[in-house]
Amino acid sequence: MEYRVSPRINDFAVKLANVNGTGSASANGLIMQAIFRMGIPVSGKNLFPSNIQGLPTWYEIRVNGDGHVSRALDYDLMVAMNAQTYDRDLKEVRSGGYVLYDSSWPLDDHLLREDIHLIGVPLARMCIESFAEPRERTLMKNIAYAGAMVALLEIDMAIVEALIKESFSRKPALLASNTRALRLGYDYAKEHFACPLPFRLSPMNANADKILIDGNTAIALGCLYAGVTVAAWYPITPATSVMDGFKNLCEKYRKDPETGENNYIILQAEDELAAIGMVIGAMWNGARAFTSTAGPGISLMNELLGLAYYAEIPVVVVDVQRVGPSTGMPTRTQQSDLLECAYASHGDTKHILLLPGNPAECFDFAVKSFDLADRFQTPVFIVSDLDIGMNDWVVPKLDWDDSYRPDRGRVLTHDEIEALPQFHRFLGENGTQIAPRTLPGVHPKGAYFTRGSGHNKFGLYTEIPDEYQEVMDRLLLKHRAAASAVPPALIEERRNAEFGVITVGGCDAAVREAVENLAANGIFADFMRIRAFPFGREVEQFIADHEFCFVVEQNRDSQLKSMLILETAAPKEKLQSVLVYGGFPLSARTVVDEITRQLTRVPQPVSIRKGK
Amino acid sequence: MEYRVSPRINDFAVKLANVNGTGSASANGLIMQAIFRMGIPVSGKNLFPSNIQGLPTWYEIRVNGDGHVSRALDYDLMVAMNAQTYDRDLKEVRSGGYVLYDSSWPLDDHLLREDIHLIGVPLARMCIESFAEPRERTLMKNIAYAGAMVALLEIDMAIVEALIKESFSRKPALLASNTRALRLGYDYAKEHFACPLPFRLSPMNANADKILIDGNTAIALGCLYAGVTVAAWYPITPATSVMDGFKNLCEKYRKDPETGENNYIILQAEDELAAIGMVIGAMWNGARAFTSTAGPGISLMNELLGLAYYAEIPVVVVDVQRVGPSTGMPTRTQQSDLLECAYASHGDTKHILLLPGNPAECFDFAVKSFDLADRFQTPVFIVSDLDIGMNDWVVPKLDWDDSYRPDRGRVLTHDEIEALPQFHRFLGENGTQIAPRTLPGVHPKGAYFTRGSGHNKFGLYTEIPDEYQEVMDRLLLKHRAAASAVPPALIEERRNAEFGVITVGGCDAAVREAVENLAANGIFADFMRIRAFPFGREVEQFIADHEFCFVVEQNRDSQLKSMLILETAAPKEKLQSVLVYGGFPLSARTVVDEITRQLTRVPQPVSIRKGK
Amino acid sequence: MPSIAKPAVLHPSAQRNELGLTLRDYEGSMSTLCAGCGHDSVTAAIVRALWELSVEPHKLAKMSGIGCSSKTPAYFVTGAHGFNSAHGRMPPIATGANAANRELLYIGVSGDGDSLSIGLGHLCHAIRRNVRMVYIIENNGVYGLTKGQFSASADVGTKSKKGEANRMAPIDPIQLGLSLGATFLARGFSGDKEQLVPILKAAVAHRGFAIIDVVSPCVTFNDHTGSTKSYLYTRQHRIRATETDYVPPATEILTEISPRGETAVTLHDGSVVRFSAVPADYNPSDRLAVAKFLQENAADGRIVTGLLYVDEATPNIHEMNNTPAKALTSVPWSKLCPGAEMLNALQEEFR
Amino acid sequence: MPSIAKPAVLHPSAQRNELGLTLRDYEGSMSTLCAGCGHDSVTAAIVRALWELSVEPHKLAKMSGIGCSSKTPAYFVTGAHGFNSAHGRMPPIATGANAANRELLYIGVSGDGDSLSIGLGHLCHAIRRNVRMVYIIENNGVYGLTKGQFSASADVGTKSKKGEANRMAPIDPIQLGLSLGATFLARGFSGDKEQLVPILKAAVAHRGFAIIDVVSPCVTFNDHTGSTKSYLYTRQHRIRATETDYVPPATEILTEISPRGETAVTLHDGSVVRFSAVPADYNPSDRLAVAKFLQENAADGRIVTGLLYVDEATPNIHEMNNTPAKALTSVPWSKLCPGAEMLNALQEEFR
Ligand SMILES: Cc1ncc(C[n+]2csc(CCOP(=O)(O)OP(=O)(O)O)c2C)c(N)n1
Ligand SMILES: Cc1ncc(C[n+]2csc(CCOP(=O)(O)OP(=O)(O)O)c2C)c(N)n1
Ligand code: SF4
Ligand code: SF4
Ligand SMILES: [Mg+2]
Ligand SMILES: [Mg+2]
Repeated sequence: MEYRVSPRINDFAVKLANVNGTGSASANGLIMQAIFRMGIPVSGKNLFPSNIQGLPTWYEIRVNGDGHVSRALDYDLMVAMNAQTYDRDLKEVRSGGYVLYDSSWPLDDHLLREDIHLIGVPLARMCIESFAEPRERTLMKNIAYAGAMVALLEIDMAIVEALIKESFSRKPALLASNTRALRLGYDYAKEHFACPLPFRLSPMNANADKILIDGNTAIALGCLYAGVTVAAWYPITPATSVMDGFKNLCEKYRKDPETGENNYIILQAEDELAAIGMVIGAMWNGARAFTSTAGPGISLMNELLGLAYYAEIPVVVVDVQRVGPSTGMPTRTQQSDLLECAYASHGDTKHILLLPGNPAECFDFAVKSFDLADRFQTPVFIVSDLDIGMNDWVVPKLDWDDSYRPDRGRVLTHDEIEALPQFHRFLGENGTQIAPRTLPGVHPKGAYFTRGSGHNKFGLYTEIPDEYQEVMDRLLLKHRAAASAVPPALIEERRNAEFGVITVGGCDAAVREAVENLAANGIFADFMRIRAFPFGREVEQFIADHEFCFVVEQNRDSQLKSMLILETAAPKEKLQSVLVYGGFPLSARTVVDEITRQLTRVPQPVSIRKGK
Repeated sequence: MEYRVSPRINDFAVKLANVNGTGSASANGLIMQAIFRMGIPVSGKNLFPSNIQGLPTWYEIRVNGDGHVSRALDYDLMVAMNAQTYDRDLKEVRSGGYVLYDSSWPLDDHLLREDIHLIGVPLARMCIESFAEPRERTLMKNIAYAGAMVALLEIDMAIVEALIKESFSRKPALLASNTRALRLGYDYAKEHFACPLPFRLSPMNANADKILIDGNTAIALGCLYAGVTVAAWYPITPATSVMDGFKNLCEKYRKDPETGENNYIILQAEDELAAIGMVIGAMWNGARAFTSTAGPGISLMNELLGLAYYAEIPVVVVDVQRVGPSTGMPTRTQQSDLLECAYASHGDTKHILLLPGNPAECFDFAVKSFDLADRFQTPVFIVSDLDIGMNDWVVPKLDWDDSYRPDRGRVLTHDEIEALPQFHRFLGENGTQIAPRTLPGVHPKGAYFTRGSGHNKFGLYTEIPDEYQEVMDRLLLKHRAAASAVPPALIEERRNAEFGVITVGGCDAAVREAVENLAANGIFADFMRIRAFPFGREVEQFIADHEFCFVVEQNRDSQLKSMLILETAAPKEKLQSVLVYGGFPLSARTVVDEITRQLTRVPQPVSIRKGK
Repeated sequence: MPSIAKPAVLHPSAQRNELGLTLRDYEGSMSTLCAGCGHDSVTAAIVRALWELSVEPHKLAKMSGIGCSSKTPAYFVTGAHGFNSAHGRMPPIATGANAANRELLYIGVSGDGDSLSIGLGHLCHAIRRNVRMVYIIENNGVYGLTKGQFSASADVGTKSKKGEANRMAPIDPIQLGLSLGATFLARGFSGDKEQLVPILKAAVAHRGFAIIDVVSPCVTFNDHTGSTKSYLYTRQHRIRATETDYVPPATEILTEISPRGETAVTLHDGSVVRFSAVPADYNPSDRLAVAKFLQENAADGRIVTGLLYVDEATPNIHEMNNTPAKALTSVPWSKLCPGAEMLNALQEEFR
Repeated sequence: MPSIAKPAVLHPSAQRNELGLTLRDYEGSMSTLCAGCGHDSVTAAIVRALWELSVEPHKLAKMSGIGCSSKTPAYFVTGAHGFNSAHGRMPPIATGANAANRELLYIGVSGDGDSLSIGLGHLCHAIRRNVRMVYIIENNGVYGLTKGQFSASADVGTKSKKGEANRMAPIDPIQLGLSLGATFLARGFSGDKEQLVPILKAAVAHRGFAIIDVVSPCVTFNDHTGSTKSYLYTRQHRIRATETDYVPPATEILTEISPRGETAVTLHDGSVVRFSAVPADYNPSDRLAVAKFLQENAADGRIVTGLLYVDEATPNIHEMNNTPAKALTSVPWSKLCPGAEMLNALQEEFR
């Protein structure tokens, strides 16, 4: 089944099959960025192995003038640079599509398909002839195929050359060889093939106020702008680039221009238990601090997350979700830590989750997370995923309001403490569930004893049932109160909608596209993307307003649906799962197929699984 | 409101208020055990602080000829041995009740209540006169008040003396002083007060085939009988006595009579992460192994539990629940780790839980847990609680069938492997979801690579979506298949029942009593105690058969109810929570009150909380 | 961690320190530990040292994990902030706290279970980071709060109350610290406050991570014959290897240093630690020699106490990270947030 | 951990060992590590040592954590059982495995991140338990798999690829092991298989926990100028402090021991480790002397390699726990379950 009618301009998908560690990433990024600069909606998805060098890796580019750029499932052009995977790769080319391969060596006969076109470019041979160093020869092959693509797809050569210049402005030798390699490929293609191909690019103006950014960098930027001074982490894919990004930003923007001192500290902890401990210590002391991790790290942080919850210490944890359980597939995407994060730790706990759907929200929610953590004195999770975190997305340029000041919540000042007859740590204030806190060192009367053991509202140790319950009950009300402070669900309604489609996180683009495609086929649905937990009234209302809703998410166990069932008044019969959890970014077609399939049966709460 | 009409014989409650670390525990246990030996239904609840010496501690004894021995909320007799808590303690005496206190010092006037009777026994003075050593003087006060109780309640003196003799058979000096102290109290009471009190004991024959045992010891015994050879743990209240018990048993029953060698190994790990790791290693190798812990330990084990789930390694974890979150109240009871255990670890995971309701089931379920873990090659939790684990319960004598042999599940023998063309680790067999495994060292062809990273059904590393999903889907089906292998819910139906009452774990006795009391008041309900997860068909059927059900549990967040909502087809509107989570063992009266209160309103899913 | 109000009777010696505070002002709520527990004596030494140093109570952060020992921060300086955290996790929490606000004084109190088992990895890494804090291990060879299991500091052959002998090699925090590059290492005995107080004072003045391992007998579970962590055994086997004297910065010039050829180490704030009665050519700055001294004594069954090793040269966590001298929590907003214009500019990179 | 089928070309030297197996039979699937990675050389040394020792492949359990190094068990002895577990948790998993079945040979392969950061506490406690196993740390000073962060073994001053200098003191597993009572300590260099193979063989024969710290350069992230864990730096700064020769039990009597006044240590199974070319009066059984030797060399910037310390006297985990000589998994049911009658009898206690 085909859901889009392909005009040949600005509507196609390319897949590049490479070997990792051979430098293909920069060539692929170059193409993607050039298309972006041409003003055309584009996406790039990196499907890489959990390995440093030598294994298959893919990069997928989808171009679509209407802005539909969720992952494609078959390709107009396959740049097949990995002989090891020719087999798989060639199968994914759509009928009538093209394969660009290195013709330095002949293709195996068994790979040939009647219905696809071969474009052989002798990349290795050309590079051996043009470059001396072995490493250079390998690297330049990538730029050479990029050059061929420039010709074949009518990528703006001036833009590509400008990008190369920017990259190597301070390395003239590299600039020269890159330019040469680019031309090699370009010229060869021009000379030997009819350029452009029947599908091609044409400049647009869709990206004027857009940027190309990955979610992890955006989170780092948000943390910088939110005023983070302490960060603690333990390296883990796919969260590592959050902290790498934060460090780069700090080096640029947080070195005191007068003294040269660092107005920040980044602690590479010995493990995730330590990382969350450091954040707890820092935020207890009044700093803004965060840690970034992935599923295994969240598992390890469980105990201390309960401490922070119960002792009411603000904490920000970034979880860039990968495929679990256990080590799972560290370089693949899922939303499968939702339950783990929402209810982390033993005993009764509930945490605030922010669920960005793209890098722009990553920035906003990162800033927001600190305000919420400080206001509600509790752990706040930014639950992102690998697709958002590590792939470049085209998003609106980020905005900043200079009047922003951190919401530190109820932190008593020196004078406020001075004015108190006595300070009691856990007394809800003015009918709210929030108990003002003090920071160490501010005022002698502000001193109190923080503990994870049973305490009463005065902050004193207790083992008395009523006193214990009183504090626990306030914590529950406090959590509920956060529902109106977190980012509301994003809802898009359309005329004649018959049902709702609910989703989360990195599924956003694909589900949105799917809903439009369904509409094009005469099936009308409203769209809601959950952006936080606890759920606001609008979530409940949306479900109430629809006869039934699909919940599309990337995990096996319907984790978002489970939370909706438990934490709203919605009858569970109204929610139907669409589950796709193989680890690749979601594609609209999968969603359309599944929803269509389920619609052809009587709606009932059945979970449907799909392998791609 | 009063739910029981008190006959004066074998129906009363006593509370003993002591200072911990002063040796009161053995005196209190002595009384409890003597009543048990008199053939009378009895319960003893120890309410102790998280402290070694010097803080208030209480022991509650309830006697009831009809076998209703859940915790009482007020007392016929208060043995008030702690001046520090006189205030609280005297308030808990029921009108017309009695207080036994140490009259060596006068009582403060403000403590006096018109409606209660004082029994002053000069315990300290008598002990100072009779004993020389300071430590002995302290200890013997306890035995002296026990002596007074013997007189006041008509405890069988011969039984008490026999018990003391058993305890001190090898310490004649202690035997003498204990006997002396006992007599001191007894004689004083006989001489100065009208003995017995208007409520008293009278021998019965209810305990002929019963024993008095705590759940932790029973679990230890189950582990011994199930053939455990490796145990790993990290000390934590209230789970420590599981391993203490196991060690004692091993020293007696597992030292090889011929060689003197230990046919077991108990590893005190450096932390809970290590403890679960050791169990994983041992069970991977084919031993039966377990660890015992409490909430904080479960939190720390999260990551490795996911590994065991995904790599399909049998594991048995005993969680004796205490009050969370965080350190919480380590010496108080709750059922608040249900969600944490059921879904432990990041990613999609579901674990098997066994939920004993008394020490007899602790024994049975401990044995069963290994069969299930081995059969389903997955973690199995025995989720007990402090009330079951650390208090002595009267239960039917434990039974053992000598024809029992461990169900090791599909472990291939040397010859079976030999007969295979090739071994593949994760291929479900004969239409079941269980994949036969091999043990290291058995046969060269049985070797395979265990990993927590993505793997396909052949056991090979994979990052391919379909291959990954295939294994994950089988794991889900495997989990579902366990539903018919776990202990079914315990259901008790009665004529004219209008609704159901569902509960779990240590709530058993109180909820059962509550249901009977309700019936006595003309409110008829059926009873179901959930004994395992995944839930069997009977659970679903029970809910389906009732217009609505109360779910009684000791936690704030309706954890059992949440699981019932998520994991059965039951509409959530049918389930109403009764939540009691202050940390003391549940009492029937609280349950009756709450259910009655909720019944007077239109049934709707509202969570009601109660402080005691 | 239960805390019971103390009767408001005035302390006999109402002597006042520089801040005008009495010893009583440095006490905490009444201890709920067992009568005679070594930990209470350590508490008393801490009270005395802080009083003598005139530490401002609310500028003190008392950190701990979980255990009897970890309860003790409740028993000193009520006017200080306390954080009784989770079992074994105090080092990272203190590290984070210190990173955020270096202007407070951090005193951590832990146990041998807390620090040498569940928290061992964290302790080692806090040593490497040279977090500026006093880190006290109240070492009793057992897990007190969970009723007497052997801890990782139990000696080979030491007997439990039930008579069982430990067979695994003990972890000696001092030897461990030496192997990891720790910068301040001392061992005390809860029964010797006189020795402990100056060590505590020097530790407070130290620029980095100061470990004080205090043998602190558990009267309830590990004070019997056969135990190598009992009062009696410790008294019989310990040697006061070094005697130290802490000379505060102000008095520095007035005090005659090394009148009898003593060793002295000047701390970064100008205060001086004077070593007296040390073994011949004992050099508290010579890592190798100290290790040798310790191991030889350990081999002979002697428990070496005293301030054993000081290294004032290694940079601490803040020096390694080039942070300002003031707390990071005091950096003004204007220096933290680059602002809208900069955001605009830096996004050029993302085009 | 991706594994790729190897082309079925016969190994050139098809020499057979006692079991009739060729070197090729001890290989694993093709490595997916970076070309030139030190870890692959360690793999080759393991293959050779196990082949020479004629270890039965399926009696071998290969244990690891997570990291590039931890992937390597896939690359040797396909016929052995492997367990690639979780980051840092291999020591307890191996301990449990060993507790259950002492009859297998356990070889653990870990990285410096895996063992010295997240798994440090476990490593230290596995040392104390003296779990009988070979524990290899493929030490490259960085986290390879997560792309080049400093690990806890990074030396002070060593530079990252970006030029950043590490400032925290390194953890040297050997010095750490010495301070904890480890019973077998060696350091190798991935570039020197000749030295490594006999060390591996001795480690296999050792009765307890045998640590082999192997400097194993990461060509992708830590092989540049400025790194102290590069091939070049290691070649320039290492000294082969001891040369060892492993003499299997059967040949013992035939071999002339210490012809040139060499030191020799007899292992519990009767095999002998002969030390040659050692420094004057180097005694591999003298913990103190070894520590001193190491620290002096470290201070001078020398990387000491060789089998450095052996203690065959300390009991291992099974000896400490008085278990039978055979695997606990082989104890018959009749000895495990006390039976109905006994259950009946023992319940008298519960009345
Ligand atoms: C995660 C976790 N595991 C176990 C415990 C139980 N626990 C409390 S204190 C303690 C040991 C305390 O020993 P130590 O640190 O030596 O202190 P001591 O009581 O001897 O002073 C343990 C195991 C806990 N609180 N948390
Ligand atoms: C709990 C957890 N945290 C983090 C990671 C990510 N991670 C994988 S390997 C690794 C470090 C590996 O370093 P090392 O042990 O030195 O091995 P190398 O790759 O250098 O050989 C880390 C941090 C993980 N897998 N699990
Ligand atoms: S149990 Fe031991 S460590 Fe704990 S308070 Fe008592 S004496 Fe002190
Ligand atoms: S990244 Fe480093 S450690 Fe990992 S395989 Fe490559 S060279 Fe080896
Ligand atoms: Mg201790
Ligand atoms: Mg490494």
